[in-house]
Amino acid sequence: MANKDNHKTDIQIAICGSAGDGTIAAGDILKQAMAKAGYNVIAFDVYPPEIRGFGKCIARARITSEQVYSLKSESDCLISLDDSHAIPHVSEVCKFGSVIYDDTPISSVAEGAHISSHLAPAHLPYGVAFREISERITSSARSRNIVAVGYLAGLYDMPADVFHQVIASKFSGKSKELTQSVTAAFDAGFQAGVDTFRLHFDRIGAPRGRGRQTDLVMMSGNAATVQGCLDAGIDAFFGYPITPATRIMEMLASEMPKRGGRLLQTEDEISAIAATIGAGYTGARAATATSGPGLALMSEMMGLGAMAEVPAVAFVSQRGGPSTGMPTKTEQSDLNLAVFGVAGDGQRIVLAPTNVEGCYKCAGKAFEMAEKFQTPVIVLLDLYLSNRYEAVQLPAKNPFAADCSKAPRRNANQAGYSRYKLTGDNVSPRAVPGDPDRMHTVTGLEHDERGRPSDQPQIHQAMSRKRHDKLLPALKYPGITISKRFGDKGKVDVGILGWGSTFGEILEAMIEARKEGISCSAMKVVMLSPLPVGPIIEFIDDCGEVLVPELNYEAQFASLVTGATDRPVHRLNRVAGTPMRVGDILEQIRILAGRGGLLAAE
Amino acid sequence: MANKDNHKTDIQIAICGSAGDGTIAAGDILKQAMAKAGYNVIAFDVYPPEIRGFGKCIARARITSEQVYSLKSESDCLISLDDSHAIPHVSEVCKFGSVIYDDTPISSVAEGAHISSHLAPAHLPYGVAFREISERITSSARSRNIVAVGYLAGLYDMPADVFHQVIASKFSGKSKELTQSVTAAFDAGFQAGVDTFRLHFDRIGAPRGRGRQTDLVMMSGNAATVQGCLDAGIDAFFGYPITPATRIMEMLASEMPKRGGRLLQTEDEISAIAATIGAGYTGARAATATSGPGLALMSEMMGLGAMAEVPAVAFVSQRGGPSTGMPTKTEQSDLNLAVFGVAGDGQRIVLAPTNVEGCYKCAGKAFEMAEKFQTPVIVLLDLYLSNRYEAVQLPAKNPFAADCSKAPRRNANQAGYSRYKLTGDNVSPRAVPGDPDRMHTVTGLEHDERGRPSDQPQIHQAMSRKRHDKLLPALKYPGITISKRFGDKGKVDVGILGWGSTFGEILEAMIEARKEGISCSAMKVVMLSPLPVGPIIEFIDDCGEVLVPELNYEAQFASLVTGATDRPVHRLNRVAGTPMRVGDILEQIRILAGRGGLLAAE
Amino acid sequence: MMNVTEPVYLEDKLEEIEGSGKLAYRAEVLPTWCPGCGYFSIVEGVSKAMTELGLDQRETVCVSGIGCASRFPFFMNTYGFHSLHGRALPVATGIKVANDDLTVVVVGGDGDAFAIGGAHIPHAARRNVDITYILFDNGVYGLTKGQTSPTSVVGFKTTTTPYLNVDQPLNPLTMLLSYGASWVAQAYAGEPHHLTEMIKAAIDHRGFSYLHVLSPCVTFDKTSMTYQNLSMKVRPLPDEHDASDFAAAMTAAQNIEVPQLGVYFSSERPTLADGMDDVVARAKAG
Amino acid sequence: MMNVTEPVYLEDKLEEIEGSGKLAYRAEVLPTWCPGCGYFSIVEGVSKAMTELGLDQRETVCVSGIGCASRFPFFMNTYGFHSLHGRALPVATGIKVANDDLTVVVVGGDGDAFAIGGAHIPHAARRNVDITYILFDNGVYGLTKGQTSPTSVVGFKTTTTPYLNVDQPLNPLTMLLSYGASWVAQAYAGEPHHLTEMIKAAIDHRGFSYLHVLSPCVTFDKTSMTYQNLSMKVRPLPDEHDASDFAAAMTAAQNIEVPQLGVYFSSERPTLADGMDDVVARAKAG
Ligand SMILES: Cc1ncc(C[n+]2csc(CCOP(=O)(O)OP(=O)(O)O)c2C)c(N)n1
Ligand SMILES: Cc1ncc(C[n+]2csc(CCOP(=O)(O)OP(=O)(O)O)c2C)c(N)n1
Ligand code: SF4
Ligand code: SF4
Ligand SMILES: [Mg+2]
Ligand SMILES: [Mg+2]
Repeated sequence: MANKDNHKTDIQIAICGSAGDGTIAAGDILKQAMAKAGYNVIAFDVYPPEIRGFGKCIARARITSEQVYSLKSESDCLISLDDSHAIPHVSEVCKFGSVIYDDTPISSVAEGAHISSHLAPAHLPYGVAFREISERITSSARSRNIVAVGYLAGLYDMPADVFHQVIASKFSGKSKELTQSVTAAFDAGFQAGVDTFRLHFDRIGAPRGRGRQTDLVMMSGNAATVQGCLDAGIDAFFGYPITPATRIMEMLASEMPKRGGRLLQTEDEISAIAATIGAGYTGARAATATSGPGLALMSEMMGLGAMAEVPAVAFVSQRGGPSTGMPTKTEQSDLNLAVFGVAGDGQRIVLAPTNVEGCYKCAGKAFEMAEKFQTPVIVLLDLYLSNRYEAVQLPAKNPFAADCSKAPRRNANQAGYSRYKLTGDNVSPRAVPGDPDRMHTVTGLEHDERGRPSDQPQIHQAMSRKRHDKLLPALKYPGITISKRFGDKGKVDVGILGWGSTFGEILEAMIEARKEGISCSAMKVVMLSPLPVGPIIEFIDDCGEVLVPELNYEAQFASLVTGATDRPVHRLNRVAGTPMRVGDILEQIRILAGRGGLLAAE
Repeated sequence: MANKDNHKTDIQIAICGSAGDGTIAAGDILKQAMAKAGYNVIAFDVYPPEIRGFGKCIARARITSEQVYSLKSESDCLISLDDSHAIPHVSEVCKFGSVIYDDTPISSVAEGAHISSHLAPAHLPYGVAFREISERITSSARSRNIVAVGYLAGLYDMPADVFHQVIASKFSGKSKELTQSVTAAFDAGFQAGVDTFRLHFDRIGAPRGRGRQTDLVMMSGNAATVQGCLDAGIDAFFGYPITPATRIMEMLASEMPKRGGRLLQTEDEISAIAATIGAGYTGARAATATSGPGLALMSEMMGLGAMAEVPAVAFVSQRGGPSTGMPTKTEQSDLNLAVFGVAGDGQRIVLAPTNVEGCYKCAGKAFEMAEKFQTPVIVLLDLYLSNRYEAVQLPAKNPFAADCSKAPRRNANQAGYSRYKLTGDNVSPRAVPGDPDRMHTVTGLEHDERGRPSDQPQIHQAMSRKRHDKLLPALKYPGITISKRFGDKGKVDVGILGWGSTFGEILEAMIEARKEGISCSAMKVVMLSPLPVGPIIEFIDDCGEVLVPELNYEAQFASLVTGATDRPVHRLNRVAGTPMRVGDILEQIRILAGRGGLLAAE
Repeated sequence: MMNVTEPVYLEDKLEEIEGSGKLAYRAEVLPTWCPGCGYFSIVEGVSKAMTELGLDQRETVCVSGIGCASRFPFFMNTYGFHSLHGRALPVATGIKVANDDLTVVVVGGDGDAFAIGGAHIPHAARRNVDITYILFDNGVYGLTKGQTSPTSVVGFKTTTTPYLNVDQPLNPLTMLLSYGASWVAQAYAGEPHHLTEMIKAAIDHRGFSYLHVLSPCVTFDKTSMTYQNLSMKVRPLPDEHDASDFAAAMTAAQNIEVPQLGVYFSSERPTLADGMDDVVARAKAG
Repeated sequence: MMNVTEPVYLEDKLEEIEGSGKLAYRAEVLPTWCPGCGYFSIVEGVSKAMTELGLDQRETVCVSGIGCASRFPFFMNTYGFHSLHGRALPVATGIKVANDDLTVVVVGGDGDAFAIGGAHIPHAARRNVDITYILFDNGVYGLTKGQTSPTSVVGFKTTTTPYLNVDQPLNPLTMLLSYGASWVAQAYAGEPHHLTEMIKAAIDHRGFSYLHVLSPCVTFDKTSMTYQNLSMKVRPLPDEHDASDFAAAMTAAQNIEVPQLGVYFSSERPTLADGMDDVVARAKAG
């Protein structure tokens, strides 16, 4: 298949079924295998709402030979494990895309209940006897999802061996028989796929760069976050379950103890952050994880962290709001709470990674910064980023520094130790319990250098300045992207300013726009507090028009930027609970490129 | 004393002593009496930090014949009830100002411990035997504070009768003897004052407008807030003590039951706001009161109020922050938390009165708006406004409407009642428990018109818009000032944009600036959310330069304004824990007037 | 006493529900719980109890927090408030303070109540707020898919305790008694008839009534609080148990090996509303 | 048993403090409490206990919430964390989880603990976190100048209950026992010697020890928990009381008329740290 090599690959598979059908598991095997095969994969699963039952699941995976940044709004192939759920998604299958479904429904279904009657003329239908094959091979229908994956692999000429490896590792620990029967189910499906008459362009091209299979791993944003915590040497974790952050605690619960780390499921979010700060006070690296409602409850304690200057890391994965909102839908509407949700002038560092690799980086660096600047650090994720899978390559050697705390000088006069000493860099040498003769009390009351309560004007003024200024060097922190510009250099017609998970769609849109000859570039802002005002102003001033697409209603990031830069921007806001559509961004870019200065009109 | 009438009065008295000296009580009698006499009085007491002991108390009262808006940074007279505390305040006494002190210390004091040795040459010293007189008249030294007030009254030629009335009413309920001995102590002091040789300008002029004595009352911001609640017919109050909001609950605790209202001290702030929302859900008018730390804890529940669309009123009196901060010092640093401190796009109405009368208005209107727009309403006060006394005139007839709730139409189809119906004005007819056949469940989950949980994109989009748009008419709400411009009309060189208690100082500074021939005007913004963007833009565009003075470090209001208007403003921030100094604002105005467009330089 | 060792499947119950006429108190939508979830018996029991007590739906409010249990109000045809995780009691307290005529039934899960909501229970109980609190105890976090809860047993394996839970569980009955709850009882989802009787009595009680219902989570607990295990363990309170004897109740409640079903404690004392009426009276007397 | 019916005045104590050598554990600053406040005996007792136990100051942390009681850490010469109202226990839990070598003494007021902090006590107790919790119960909110607290008696007149408090107070002792605290005792600020002994025993106990200290607020309570009243009421626990008998402890704790001083309950069970060590062991065993 020589033609394979010079044939770019970009196919998106959607597997749709109900919670009971093993939909997510099927998607998991597919993306793991293709990543193993060296393809670039981005995947995002959609679960039913928190309450149990037989809700709809969709596993989507985009498999490409080139680097891409988001899922496509159209899929090239839809696999139906449950027609009632899959039928509404036929419309997302592109022209000449294929739809794979079970052609032997248990009972003769009602008129219109069968997916085949919903296909568009331009769709390629593949009816396969998943259930029958599964029953024949494994004497149970439960493996029909595996049969379906096998069929897909055969149909698209995917390498069977990587699938075998993934299945083996996935079922390691389970009985040998199970692994074998699952593998057999896969092979049966695979053969059926191979035997199917198919058109050339169904085949996939070669993976990107050769021989990289080994170091490419499929990881979700939450998993990468967990890996970052582990590599940064997290000592203690305190958390309370809440979608979509729960997985972070669950993964840490199985990994940390292996390394001697300690994890506690606390009674609520207030105690989770309180214990995190208590642990941080002793010099340990501690973290918690939650979502918007939990962060709201943590607000007061976050303020104590800022005032008492105690390191603490909080991972906050956003979901649809306000209030309990839409727990299983994605949104970027907790920015205001993360940046401004504190009583008084209680600043803190807020980082928002834009992709899975960024989750790893921000997680690890968050511990360094919390320690170095003696402050709470919020890492702001969202459901789309937490649950999204990308094929990533983690650095060969651990990139995170072990101890970044500024310790008191050995032979410094220990008698009057000043925990809150006013220093050149505004960071005070920090003693922790156990240190000899530097006993002191930290407090949420305003205090003098010794930590003694004080409400003297000049002290409050000086300490307010200290707490503010000490964070500014974070804008130059090494080893992490604070903000970054992509696309055309210099003056451009349109600039797109983005943050968080949406930046993937922004990049895709920018690339499209440039293909269309529009001069434009995009900037991602990873550090939301303190805000890199300088670079943002530079960027805005380089752009004829600036667009800020984000998944919230109140244009939270846009207002933050304008408030800090005095610069007007165009807002693009969607609250559909789903990722931003590349097409929607592109459309706005076209409009802005078509006619500048329609600002007044806005 | 014919000359009295055509003689303007503007004197500020400072009484300083320790908690045990009856300092605050003395100041109280003074301001009550002068208000009774028809003078315009602004007073602000400074207490020692929350923890008990013998901390310093200062009672300051500015007594004027014309309307003024803040205290002066210099006092015309200082009364020392405890030299150790008063000495540092000699410096605040103006040139030719008088210092009144006890000339018979119990024991011969140490070198420099007596205040007389700290006076400036231009100070007029009045040593009086407070203690001796008190002991002689009341056979106890406890009334020396009264003697001092009496002396002041005599010295300044104040009408003794109003003092007698105030003392009588103040001690009504106490024993007749007590009232008599206190009155006697006052008279003895008064006589001593009258007998003192004094310079003409110590005398005070006539009160402003005649015959208004009766309807002028001395009120603190907290008391006015309480009156507003009562006049609006508050049904239930739930609160948890916290300085400086505690007094609101304490006053309501004694007043509400007299009217059949119910008040509960809850176990914490979360339950306070939860119960407030529970009561609001039944159709009652309910409120809570707290400070920054409590508001932080209420953040999640406030979001529920926004999502479930339940009326609730929260009074938030700010104090020095972040965290426990400076509980007995004033600050305006909870604006971010009040406006942005919520998970998701959970908008609410935020009102910030600028003076005592405004506290009354905002308190009452908050209940109307909460009901009309089915939303939580935050009334943002601060310690300076809560504890500041002004001579105010409350409207003769109750200005607040009883029921502003949009009820379902009688003969509307009751079966499928839709609690969250999408209507023209975005406010849905609201049924409450007890209404026949309109059973429904309110929820913090996103929901359809019926209130059923839903995470459909179009529903979330529509409901997000509803929750946002329904609040906009609040910007035109009748009977309350949303924003207002003062001073020169049309284009001016300098504009001052302000909010909250600081606006008093802003007005004083503007008046001074205009006297100096600087063309300037000031605008107060009472509604902080939704923000009256139109009027603010108009104002900013009328001004060569705009100054935003506020008592916080992060320029919270300035950023809010710029973020919403794309307009740059100059920031003036102080966090001394004390009110902004008129002089500091004036100085900035001069600079801005002197040279425009130094914006870039900033 | 009839014992259920098999999960109760919704399908089997459907006609029974329709036939029962209890639909008056049931929303058109059927509960979205997993088939076999113990909660079905509770929603059953509550609607049955309401029917037999002849409660007025428009004067009845069901209040909940967040969790599988807390979905309850959506399945009832009364007024409902699905509030926040852990906050059902303070919300309900506000409702009763504002309108004492309403019958308020509060429901919640073990996590909702004893983890995040733990600060509120003592105060609702000591104030004797006139509400009925039905606690759905499945010993696990259901809605978030299977983490330990304050009532999970030591050794319980969950996603957050993959190496087994080491925290000693709480004893809700002794806790509620120590708080001063004026009515405390326990029931079991596997014994629907007794459950319904308890619910009736709980709603009947004037003051704060606490009903602890043991209810299996068939999806996330296959080992601990299963129908199998519970049905074997539970016993009725001995007939000689005197529900007016606080000390006796305390003693009975300390037996965690054998969960006993029935009314542990019942007493009459002024409710919060009574106290507030006194306050108003004193204030008006001046 | 020596009874103090007179407030203890700071002045009288000064030389005694200086003479005692206990200053090692005392910050230079003297407590800013009102003269006569019962808390002086507690800071006295703690420093005396620490001296006699020979604790290492640099390995000792005093954690508090907010309140008059919570000012405590500022008056000690150990490491200290003056945290937030109601949050001392979770902060202390974090400290112990991160560094089990530290001796952690948590202090707080009745409001700090049983009002806003109520959700945390059951969990610190059931997990048997190895800390000492000294509760300063003055039955009132001192720092905010005199409002009712969860332990205020019915009929108590305060600024928030001008027409008298109607809420039944909580019984901290039965509550802590029901939570599974492994050590529970009661002392009285008016009996400094016994108080000091109790503090020593509490710190000595391995696991969660709860010491309830009755301590008059001389400024905001002139009628209820005064030295006068308490000194007349308090009695020692009967000699025959068996602190290993949980039921007996529960029974003794139910006597609210006569506050009994001494150790109600004491038992040994694995601490949270022990449990976490097991988890690590199981994890490494794989
Ligand atoms: C503030 C907050 N924290 C966490 C959550 C996530 N959450 C929802 S339900 C739940 C616990 C459910 O357990 P339980 O209360 O026992 O009810 P069950 O589902 O078992 O009936 C949690 C942690 C939330 N919704 N809000
Ligand atoms: C979140 C929050 N709410 C309220 C307060 C105000 N506050 C400080 S101490 C206190 C209660 C003090 O009573 P207690 O806990 O009994 O301690 P005590 O002063 O009596 O020793 C309150 C309500 C606060 N600091 N923080
Ligand atoms: S998860 Fe458990 S508790 Fe929730 S509905 Fe299913 S069985 Fe019931
Ligand atoms: S107010 Fe009461 S508790 Fe606080 S220091 Fe004074 S006496 Fe002690
Ligand atoms: Mg549960
Ligand atoms: Mg107290």
